[in-house]
Formats: sequence, structure tokens, C-alpha cells
Amino acid sequence: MTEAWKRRLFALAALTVAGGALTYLSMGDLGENLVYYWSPTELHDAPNALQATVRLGGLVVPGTMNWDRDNSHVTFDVTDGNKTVSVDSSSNPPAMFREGIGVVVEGKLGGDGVFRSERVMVKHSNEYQAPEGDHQENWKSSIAGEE
Amino acid sequence: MPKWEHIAGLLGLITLIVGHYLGLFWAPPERMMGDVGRLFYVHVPVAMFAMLVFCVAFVGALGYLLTSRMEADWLNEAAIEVGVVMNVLLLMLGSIWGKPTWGVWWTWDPRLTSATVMLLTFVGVILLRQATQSPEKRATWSAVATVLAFVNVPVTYMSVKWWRSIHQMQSTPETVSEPMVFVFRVNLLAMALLMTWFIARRWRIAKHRAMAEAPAPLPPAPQVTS
Amino acid sequence: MNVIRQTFEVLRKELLVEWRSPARVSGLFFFALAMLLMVAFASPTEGILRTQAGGTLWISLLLASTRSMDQSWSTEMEHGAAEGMLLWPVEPVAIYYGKALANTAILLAVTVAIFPLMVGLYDVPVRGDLSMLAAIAVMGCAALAAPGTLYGLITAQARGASVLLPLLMFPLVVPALLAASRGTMVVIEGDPMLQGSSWLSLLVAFNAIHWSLSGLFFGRVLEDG
Amino acid sequence: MTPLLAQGTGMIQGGWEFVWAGYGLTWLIFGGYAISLIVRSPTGGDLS
Repeated sequence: MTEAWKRRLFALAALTVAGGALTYLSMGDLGENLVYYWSPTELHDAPNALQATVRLGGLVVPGTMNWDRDNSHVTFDVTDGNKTVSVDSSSNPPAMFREGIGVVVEGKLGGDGVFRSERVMVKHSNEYQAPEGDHQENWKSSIAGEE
Repeated sequence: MPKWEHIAGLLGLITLIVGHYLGLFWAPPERMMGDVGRLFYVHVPVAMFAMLVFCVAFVGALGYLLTSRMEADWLNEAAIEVGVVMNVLLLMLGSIWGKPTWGVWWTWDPRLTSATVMLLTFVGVILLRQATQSPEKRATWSAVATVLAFVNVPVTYMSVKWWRSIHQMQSTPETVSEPMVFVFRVNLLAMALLMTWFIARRWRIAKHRAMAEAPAPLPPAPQVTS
Repeated sequence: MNVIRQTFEVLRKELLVEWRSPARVSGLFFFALAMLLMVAFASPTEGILRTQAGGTLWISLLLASTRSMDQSWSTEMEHGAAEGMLLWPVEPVAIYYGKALANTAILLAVTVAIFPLMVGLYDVPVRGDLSMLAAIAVMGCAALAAPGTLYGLITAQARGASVLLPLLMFPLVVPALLAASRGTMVVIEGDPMLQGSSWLSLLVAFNAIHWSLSGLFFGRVLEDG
Repeated sequence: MTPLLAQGTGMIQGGWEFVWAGYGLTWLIFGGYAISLIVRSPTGGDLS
């Protein structure tokens, strides 16, 4: 085997290893484990969840929101469809906060099962929609008129 | 006789004015975000082109490693600088959008973290270039450092899919309603034309500097030993 | 194969040099120890030290490693420029892997020495699995050594090497630093979400990428340098 | 109370200051970078 072929072979091997590692990162189970926030089910199942400051993510259960704006205090339940955790936050959530929206809260799970948080973040979906109803139609006809 | 890139640049400027006018005044407010949703038309194109420009830098780096042609190194130099400018703008726009929608200016979620790492790695490459005098060494080292830094770019792009994150998934035309897609495409086109002008102009500066450094017309520049 | 034997020859030579004059290893050890102490002095409460122990440990090792990586090339540089190494009767790839393995071993030695001290000084409980800790230490040190050895050769020849190396290396090793410190915390605090093996596999993937790519480019850097 | 902390309907009211900041910053950075490119250009301010 000549020198040049040896080099090419090594380059091929190196690129395969690097590519394989990147593929593993994308296909492997890392995404399910190394997460930015936990679901309520995972928080329930975790043996040592009481000790750590964690982020909890899920949907705000409709009908459970209780927002005292003057005292910056809001309580609501967060669910992933399986388990539900009550959240008690001492700060005003952002304006997009509403019942049924996705949220990520940062805080600690207390011994009484209530998750105390000082940071409520809203998780927006990747859908961007024009206002419903008349507006929508107006914009559509406006585009048709332009083109 | 104006150079070809000025035509692209001028068209880009006009398209950006039109695109921003449409985004600010013509497009409908987003259903939940209201007028704040108009940031979509600047943030998302900047994000896409920041990564795309780093892809151009990567192509330049590979081109130099494979052919040893200085033109490829100039492309690498130009695209890295433009990419860094775009990346800085991207992080600032994301922060401005994050405050009213998520409720925070910044949080260390996978997307924001990997986008910051992307900026820092390419700033490192610029500093390495500045610390090196010999053109050949600079080209080789910069190409190698670019390839290693580029590993993080697909990770940044995929981070919202790979990890559970607060950042929304990449938007597609299916997830964005019709008039918004149209305005978005105008802004994408503006960004493409402007990036062409930026990279081409920066490439000429790099070429001019290289000519000043090695005025000899010899194809292989004299080896400078340290 | 020939290259593998050459790699171990380079590794043996490097470790022999360290063994005969251990100034570099002991210097690194005291540097990392000083870092741990400085963080302790600067911390308002001891509880913070405990919750941040994994991060502090790996930041100390990272800073110590940047002191070490360009030194790894300085002896070669003293005998002329990098071109001198091209005259060695070994493949450039073997030089890289030999050096990188030696740097990994040196960092690992510092880690082994510093970890019990940290456990004592920071009053850290060790609840988790020690074999997991060992695996994270080996993979973490290897992850710092792989890009560090390559960039050490580059910055040793550039202006302002001592500033440049950290600037290039720090952002590149962020994923490894994150995985190693979180993985260490998992061992220290116990593993509420069973993340330990995931952090470890992230480290393994990082190592696979950087050990292969750096080895691929090293010959080019050496020849053009 | 800022207009952003509105009714709890989940819809953002107002917030134009963020929009202007974003669009303005884009022009500021693009403009600044374009000027730096022109100043550094091999032919000085002359764009040919």
C-alpha cells in the first residue's frame, strides 16, 4: 500500500468515526435524557427530585389558573396528560400566559407536592397564524389582489 | 463599471426596505403574539443566514485544505466575519423577542447555548487569524479551526429537535399562515442578496490585503519561517 | 501496525520525560488546587461549594490544561521550529496520538490527585457509582486533551499563545465541560433522573469526533506550520 | 401596569417597542457593517 493510499484510508476512517458520532448524537436517546425541562411524570418518578432546582414543563390545565396580579402571585396545575403537578409562582408570568398554553417553570418541588417557582416562561409553538375570522379572509384577498 | 456584487447589494437593500415595510405594516399581527410576532421576519431569516454563512466559511476551509488555493482562504476569512456579525445580531434579536413572549431575556436552553458557543468558536478563529503573520500558516490553521468549529453548526440547527427545549421547532410554510409566508420569503430574499454583497466585499478586502502582503507575482508565495 | 507502535513509542518518550522531571505535573496539580481554594475563598456559603463541586472541578482542570498544552510542545520548539519534528522517524499521526495520550494521562493523574482533596475541602458527599466517576474522569480528560494538543501546536507558534489557546479551546470544549461536570454531579449527588450514562455517552461522542478529526488534520498543521 | 401584562387572555397587547428595537437593531448592525466594509475597501470609499 502506498503512502497516499494509507492517508486516504486514514482520512476515510477518521471521517467515518466523526460522522458516526454525530449520527449517534442525532439518533441516540440523548435527547430524551439530557433535557432542558422535566415532564410532570418524570418529576413524580424521580427518587431525589425534592433536593434539586429543576425546570418543569407542560401544559397549564384549564380551570386551575388563579392569578392575583396585584401581589404577583399565581397558582396553576401543569400536566403532560399523565401526571399533574401544582405550581405556585411568586412572579407575574409573561403576557402570553393563559390556560392551555405550554410553560416551563424553574424551581423546587416541595415536600407537600407543590412546585414553588420564581420564574415562569411561556413555550410558544412553531405555528404563526394570522388572527382568525374576518382578518384572515381580508389578508387572503389582499394577497390575491396584489398578485 | 460597477462590480456585479453591487447589483446584488442594491437589490438587497431595496428588498430589505420592502420586506421590512411589509413586516411592520402590511403583515397581520400574529394571533397570540400580536404585533410582537413581527419580529419573526427579522429573527428567523437572520438565524438561517447566520448558519448558512458559516456553511460558506466551511466550504472555504475545505476548499483550502483540498486545493491550497488562497481564494478559498479569502472566502473562509470573509464568511467567518460576516457570520460572526450575523450571529451577534441573531442573539440580540432572540433576546428582544424572548422577553415579551417567553418572559425572560435569556435562558440557558440548548438552542441558546449552542448558538452562543457557535459565536465564540468563530470569534476564536478570527483571533487566531489575527495572531498569525504567515499567509500559509494562517490559511491552514484557520481552515482546520473552522472545520472543528463547524461541528457545532448542525448541532445548533438540530438542537430544537434533539433536545426538549423552550425554543420552538423550526418553522415551515405549513406552520405559518399564508400572508406571513409571503412576507417571510421577501425578507429571506433580501437577506440572501445582502449576504452576497457582504461576503463579496469582504472577500475583496482579504484579496487586497493578501496582494499587499506578498507583492511578488510568484504563484506559491515565499515560505516564511517563524 | 507500524503507526500504532510508533504512537506508543511517542507516548513512552513523553511519559518518561515527565517521570524524570515531574515539574510540569506537580505544577498543574498545584494550579488546580489553587483554583479550588480560590473558589472556596470567594464563595459566600459552603452550600454553594457543594452544589457547584462538579463544575468547579472541571473548570480547574480546564484552566490547568491550558497551562499544560502549549508546554507539551515547548521542548520541541526549543530545538528549532515545528519543522524539526518532520525529521522524526515517525508518522505525524503517531506524534499527535502519542502526545494526546500523554496529555490525557497527565490530566488524569492531576484529576486523581485533586478529587479526594475536593471531596474533603468542599465537604462533598459521594453517593453515586465510583466506576461511573472513573469513566467520566477518563473521558473528560481525553476530551480536553484532544483539541488541546492540536491547538497547543498551533498557538505555540502564533503570537500571544498564552491568551490564544484558551480563547480557541474554551468554546470548543463547552459540550465536554458540560457533560463532565454534570456527570460528576450525578455521581456526587446521586442520579435522580438516571442521566449519568447519557452524559457519559455525550462525552464518548465528543471524544470520537475530536480524536478522529484532530488526528486527521495534525499532519497538515505540522507540514504547513 | 405595562401594556404587556394584559388581560391573561394569552394575547400580547402592544409591545411595539420590542418590534422597533429589533428592526432598528438590524438596520444599525447591517448599516454599521456596510460602512466598515466600504471604509476598508481596497479603493477606499470608491466602490468599484
